[in-house]
Amino acid sequence: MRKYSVFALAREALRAHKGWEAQWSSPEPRSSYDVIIVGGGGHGLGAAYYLAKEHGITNVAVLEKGWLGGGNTGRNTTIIRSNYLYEESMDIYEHSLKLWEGLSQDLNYNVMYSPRGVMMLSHNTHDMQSFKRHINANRLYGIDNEWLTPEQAKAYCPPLDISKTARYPINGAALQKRGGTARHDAVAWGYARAASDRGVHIIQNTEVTGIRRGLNGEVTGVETNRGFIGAKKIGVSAAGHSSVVMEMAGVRVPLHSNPLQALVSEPLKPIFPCVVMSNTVHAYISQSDKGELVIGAGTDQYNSYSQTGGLQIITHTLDAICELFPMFRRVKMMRQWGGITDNTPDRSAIQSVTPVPGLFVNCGWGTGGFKATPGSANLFAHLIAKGEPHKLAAGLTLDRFRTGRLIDEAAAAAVAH
Amino acid sequence: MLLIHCPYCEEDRSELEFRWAGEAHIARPDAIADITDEEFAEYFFLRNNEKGLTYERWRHIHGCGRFFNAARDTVSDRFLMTYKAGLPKQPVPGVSATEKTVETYEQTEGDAR
Amino acid sequence: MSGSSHGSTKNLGAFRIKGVGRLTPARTSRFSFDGKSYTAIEGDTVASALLAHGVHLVGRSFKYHRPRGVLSAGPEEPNALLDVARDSARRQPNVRATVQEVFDGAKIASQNRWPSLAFDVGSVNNLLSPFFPAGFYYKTFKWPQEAWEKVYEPIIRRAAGLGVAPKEEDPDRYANRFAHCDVLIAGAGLAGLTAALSAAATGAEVILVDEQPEVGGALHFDTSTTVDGKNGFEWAQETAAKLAAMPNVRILTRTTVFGYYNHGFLGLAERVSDHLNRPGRETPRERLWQVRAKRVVLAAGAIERHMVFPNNDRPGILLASAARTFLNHYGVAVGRNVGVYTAHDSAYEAAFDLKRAGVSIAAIVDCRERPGEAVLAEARALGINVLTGHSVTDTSGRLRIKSMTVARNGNMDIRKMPIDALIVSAGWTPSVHLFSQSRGKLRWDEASQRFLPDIYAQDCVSVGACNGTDEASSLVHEAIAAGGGAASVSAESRFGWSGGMIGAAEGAGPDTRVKAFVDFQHDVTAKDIRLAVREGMHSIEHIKRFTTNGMASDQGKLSNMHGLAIAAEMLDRPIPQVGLTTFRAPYTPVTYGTLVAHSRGELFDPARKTPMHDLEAAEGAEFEDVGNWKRAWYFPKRGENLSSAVNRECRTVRDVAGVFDASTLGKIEVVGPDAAQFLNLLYTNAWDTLKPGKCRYGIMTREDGFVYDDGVVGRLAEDRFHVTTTTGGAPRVLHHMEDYLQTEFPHLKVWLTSTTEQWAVIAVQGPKAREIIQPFVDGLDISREAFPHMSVAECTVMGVPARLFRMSFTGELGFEVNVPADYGSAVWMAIWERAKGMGACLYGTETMHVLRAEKGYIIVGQDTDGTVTPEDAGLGWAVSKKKTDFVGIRGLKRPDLVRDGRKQLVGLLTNRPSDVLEEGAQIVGDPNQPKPMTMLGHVTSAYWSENCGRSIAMALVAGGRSRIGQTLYVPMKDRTIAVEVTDTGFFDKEGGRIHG
Amino acid sequence: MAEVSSSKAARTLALSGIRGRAASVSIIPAAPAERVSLRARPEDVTALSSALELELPTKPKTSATNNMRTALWLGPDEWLVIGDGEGESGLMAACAASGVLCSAVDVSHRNTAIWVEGAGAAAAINAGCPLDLSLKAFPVGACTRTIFGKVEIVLLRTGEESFRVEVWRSFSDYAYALLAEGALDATF
Repeated sequence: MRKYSVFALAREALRAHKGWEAQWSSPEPRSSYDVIIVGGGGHGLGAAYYLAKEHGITNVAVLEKGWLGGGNTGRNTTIIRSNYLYEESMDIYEHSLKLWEGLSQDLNYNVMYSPRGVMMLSHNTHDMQSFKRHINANRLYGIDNEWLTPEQAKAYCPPLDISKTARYPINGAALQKRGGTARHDAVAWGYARAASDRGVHIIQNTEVTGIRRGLNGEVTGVETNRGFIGAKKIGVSAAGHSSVVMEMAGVRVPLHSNPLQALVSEPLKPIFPCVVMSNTVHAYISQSDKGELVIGAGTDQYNSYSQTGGLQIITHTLDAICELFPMFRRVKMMRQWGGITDNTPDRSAIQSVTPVPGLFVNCGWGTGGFKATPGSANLFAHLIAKGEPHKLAAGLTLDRFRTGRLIDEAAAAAVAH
Repeated sequence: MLLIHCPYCEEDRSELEFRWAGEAHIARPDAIADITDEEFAEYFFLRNNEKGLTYERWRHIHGCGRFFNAARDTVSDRFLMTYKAGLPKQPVPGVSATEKTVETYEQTEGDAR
Repeated sequence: MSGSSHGSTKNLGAFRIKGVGRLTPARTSRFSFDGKSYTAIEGDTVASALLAHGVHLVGRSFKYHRPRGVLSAGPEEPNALLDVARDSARRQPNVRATVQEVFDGAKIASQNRWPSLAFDVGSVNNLLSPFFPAGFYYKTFKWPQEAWEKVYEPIIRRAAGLGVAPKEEDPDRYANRFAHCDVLIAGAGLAGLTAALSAAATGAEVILVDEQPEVGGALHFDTSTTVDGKNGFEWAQETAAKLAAMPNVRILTRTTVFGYYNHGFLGLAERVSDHLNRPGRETPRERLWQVRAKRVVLAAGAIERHMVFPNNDRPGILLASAARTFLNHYGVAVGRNVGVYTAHDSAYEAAFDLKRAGVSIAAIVDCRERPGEAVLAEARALGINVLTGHSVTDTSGRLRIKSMTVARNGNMDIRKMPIDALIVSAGWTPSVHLFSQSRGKLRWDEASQRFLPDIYAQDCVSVGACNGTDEASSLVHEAIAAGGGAASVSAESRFGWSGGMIGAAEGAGPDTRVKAFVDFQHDVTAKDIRLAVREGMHSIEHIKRFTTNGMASDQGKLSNMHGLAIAAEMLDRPIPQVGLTTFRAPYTPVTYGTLVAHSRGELFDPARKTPMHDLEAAEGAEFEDVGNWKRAWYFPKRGENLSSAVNRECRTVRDVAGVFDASTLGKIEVVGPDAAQFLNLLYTNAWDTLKPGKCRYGIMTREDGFVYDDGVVGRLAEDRFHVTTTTGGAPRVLHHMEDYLQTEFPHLKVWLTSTTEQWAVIAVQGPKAREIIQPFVDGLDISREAFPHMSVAECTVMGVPARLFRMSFTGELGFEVNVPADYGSAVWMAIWERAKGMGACLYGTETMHVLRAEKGYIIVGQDTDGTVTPEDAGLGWAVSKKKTDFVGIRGLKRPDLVRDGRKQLVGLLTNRPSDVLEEGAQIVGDPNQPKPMTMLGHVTSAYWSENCGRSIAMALVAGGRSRIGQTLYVPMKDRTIAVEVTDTGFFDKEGGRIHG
Repeated sequence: MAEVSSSKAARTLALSGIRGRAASVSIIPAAPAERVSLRARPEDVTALSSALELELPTKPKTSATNNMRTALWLGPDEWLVIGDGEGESGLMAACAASGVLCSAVDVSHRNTAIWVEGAGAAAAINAGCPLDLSLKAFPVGACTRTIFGKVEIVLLRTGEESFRVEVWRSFSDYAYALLAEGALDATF
């Protein structure tokens, strides 16, 4: 693989960039593979990359029904953080954050990981109790997360309105400095390029229409719109469509697929230095390298695969944004879009073996999938290679819905008395 | 913003008046205290989450206050029918799983051969 | 052609042509651009006014900072994005000069340049451009690891971005309106107006929308189409007047249909006052229309494409239709010696109009061998030099085009023609944006090389140019049919149009280094698209994202088709196979303020206040937000802070008494013969055993068995319960109850009614509580014997019907006086007057929290968090062992909920009594273990207890109750605090006081 | 009993003392009224109707008025019955006297009402309410529970240009302020 560097760039500049080769090859599928990953998003491509890199399994194909990164990988607001509450969550998101920190170098592809800080605003006593609980848990776990006074929050994010007259005045904030953003497309392309370089087959426009099983119920391969492709193991990482794909193997998973919308403003000169989130008023916002304000809206209330949502979700989010940052009221929304998030009952992901031998599933990342990409991919590769979960992902198995051992980050932030 | 026909108010009303209430026709087990852990997990957690025709519950919470059932296509988000709570699952005549006339974005967006 | 030649003293601009255009020079206004002052005529856009004064250079591009001029005359404008200010607070970045009408005193500035528009340091990027191909940043800036965020990214960010965000809060108002109609028509050109006539004739409610200040659409520039024998534009205005007079028609101009959503729902943004010289104080700046339409007629027209050729981006290069609009509507010539480069007949008509207006046409360069006969003949008749089969292969001029280089196709010898403007046309792209947003399917029409509406997903129809119907008379027929009624409209155009091309023109590739721009704002060139394909970006979405083609603020209105064609050529695949990027809302950018509309300040979110709120404020209360409620938090006296006030309040309540506003607690009246049976199913406790006149503390779980809510339930009669819930929980608890009542237990004869706001609740707690309320109570013996702890009764208080509870959340003798809300303040006032005289105090939620913690009473949502069972919370006694069913009975039996070692609620006492723990602090067994530490649990509540003379705390600790007596540790940032595990309850453990 | 109690508590209404401003709409807090949230099964409607001396409407979105009492259909088994006067009109007693199975709950103080009147009344309400308020879709006498901005209201059309907005007490400030905003924009 041609190494990317400033020198290569300079060399190519002199010959009109004719020398660049395709970032990943697009081969015809083999008749069978050791592992087939269903879903060519960041999680799936990453899993294939780590299977090859860390487990020496290179006879791998990633099947994508559309274009790489066309699902939630290419539709999210690119926020990265690891300051979660429960050990199970901290384990995987911190593992992920550590990988983010070296990902551009590991992949030789600039994914533009930018630790500009993720600040979560506290608006009342209950927020403060909940955030302090996170901060203390994070500190004892070795994860950075600090409490800021309103003044410190304003210093870190000057556009913030900390006036006492606000409808929900800010009484502090939790800041994870290592949190930030990355370039979502680059993650998919970077993994695809690096995986392809290690022999993984990246096969786009190939939709899995069925999962074939053998006499003992084990998987033997997948039916696709391009015919049958054999596989010893199948890893499903098809966020948004996890239920649909798992149903092909007769496995029901506890998921709701909901529309999640986001929007960007027209490009502006740098005005917003970090990522700000507020659970109380339901908003999160950052500014992209192109200068767009990137704003995440809430999920629509109903199940849908339409990748569209209601305008009221957008307006509700902008209410909050303009309440926190009154000077943005004259800024304009340039583009809105929607993705499909798979949400589990406890809002934590599922990474698990399934009742079907050889079938593994990685789903249910809800609205947190992008930040988890490297960690999830890395641990999913381990699960597929070893047949059992890595200890950092041990809590994410399907079994918890029978035992009741949920990882309920949402409930932990329960609404106050 | 959806437009939802409330079978009690007998007219179409804005989604703003409604609250979605999950998959329909999941009855609470009679002797719930005696079911197994697996049965409980099935009842409480597992859902069909269909792509295409789905049966779901809505509540006209800012209207007549009633819960009711709906058949909706989760690709087009089109409602095929709504009917009162307590009625059995209503068949939807002549509807394929998903309506092919409808464009999902993944269909519109260019393929990548 | 100088301004003075108008005979007016005002300089209306050297390029204003007398007697041409529709503006009336009488009414003028002044504005400034980059500090220089200009005169405009009312009705001018900023673009037309600047062009009238010969100003073409108005901006710098995004990446290479190349000089750019006005390209279009409409909302598709990619270059002329300006900063427009009325005053310092009313400043708007990224405004399209082609849309913004001039208002008097407008301060307008160019963007994305430093130090000046003419000399921009950033344009060094243009020279370095070989090093910045599409996606260059993916390939470098990776070392050293920190450098991306610290060094490279800030540089890139500073260079990127366009306008400067406003610095002050926007003082303008915005409005919202929900509306309904039978037919909404998007676009009021010939097609839209005709459809409106037809629809209105049926009596249907019609909303006709157009983004321009007046109706007419393409008739603004198209002077060769006559309708009903009249000039098209005049017909349009007359028709609009006729429609406006009809009661069933609403015409919205300056209004953009920006989004077509589900089920006939459309978002419209109306620009109400940005064009006014002096907007009224109460006039909204913009109005959001949220329209539910039974049917939609899309008459959105088409957008002209530019030609993709080397250096096609210089100031002075415009779309042919734009030049025509500036001339025919605004009376402005885009130059004096104009070149024409086209692949489509329509550009000829622009040349004809200019020529007739006295502008010289250097040549019409047509890359086609065979243009339409009619236009060719007319050109000859006008003596215009037409070069068919020729192309413009280059241009010159740094800040304004000076010449075009013309070559016979496939021929080397070139000639340079001096020009001061070049108008171009590659043909027209139907505006299918709204159709696509409605999720209809497009089809590729090979013959006309364009995507057209095919299968409709909603009740909607496309007419006219956006449907590929160009010819006037068939367009009219189509529009009348779409309207569903009848109308007599006849239209004809002098010239039929033919031609058009998409993709790179002669000299723009495939293998060149020239910059032939596809996307002007983002500086995407033909070779960038080719590079993307070369790098394996074979999906149009990949190409878009890799090159950012079509992602600028014009969202690809000009660039998408060209980009697609270049990619298809490179991939050697037919266009429909390469695919089409999604058209997303909004059609043009929409102001946040417009979308927010009224939801700001006090209307952002309702602030709920109790009937006693103002009285409490008058007593100096500080308030805290609890859900939507404003609750009295504490009542500081002069010189007191939170802790000293709370200490005083806590002491006073236990020594004398305190008065507390408990009105926010949720209340649900449960009525019916099966009321007790229903509560049996919804709460873990048993209720049939509760006698009328008594109350009981109840716990509610969901099927999962975790604590969901709690509260005291009083039985007023056999068939009537007064249920209380947590303040935050009230709505969801009622919803939860209704769900089970309606869908699981519909056989039960019981009804639920929210009475939260029917009652003002005044809690009087403390040894003197009875003495305080005694005189106000009529018709009830509230003596210790007659009305013991956990009693409830209806009586009158101060002559009004009341519900009196003998209960306590403080562990003291306590009453909760419920009176109808409107009487709350009077009763509160009277009780407080008397209480004050007896040395009692007012107390707020903070003191309430401390007092209940002293007693070990939990607060759901603070001491529990949705993962806590009643048993965990030490409330196992409240879970009936006898009942065979209640919501949660099965969930509670799941393996993980009954295992040993679950976190249980316990008390914590710090070794140093003065140490107050931090709520949320984590607890460990061994403070010296390495990170990541094993955490046993966390502190849920922690206070200084004035009454205990020490700090107290509650915590959820793994196996907590079995650890009572043990010492655990709370490692904080600066130090580690040792704590002893105790049971909960730190004050009056015997609980005698409550029965006082 | 001590004399303190002999003086009956004075009543303080939500929205006491405010009046609407805009030209084409007037927004006026309504006088206090007795209100009962009435729930009953279909078979008991007749009995309740005679007890209340007004025909409880059974058609969605309709209301009925008789001798100063108005019954609003809110749901298949739910009515809001409004009687003039400060609670002397005896609605609760009447429901009790009906002798049939029902739930009558006094909500006189839970709700407060706002009159919205004038040419722009419907437009003012549509600033926050998604209903079609054309006379065709929402004729005089029509009523429903619905949403207004971020709060729930019960809307009753009492005339072509007059509406009664019933709203919970603590939401009345918000409802009033949004109506005022809507009224400012209702001339259009």
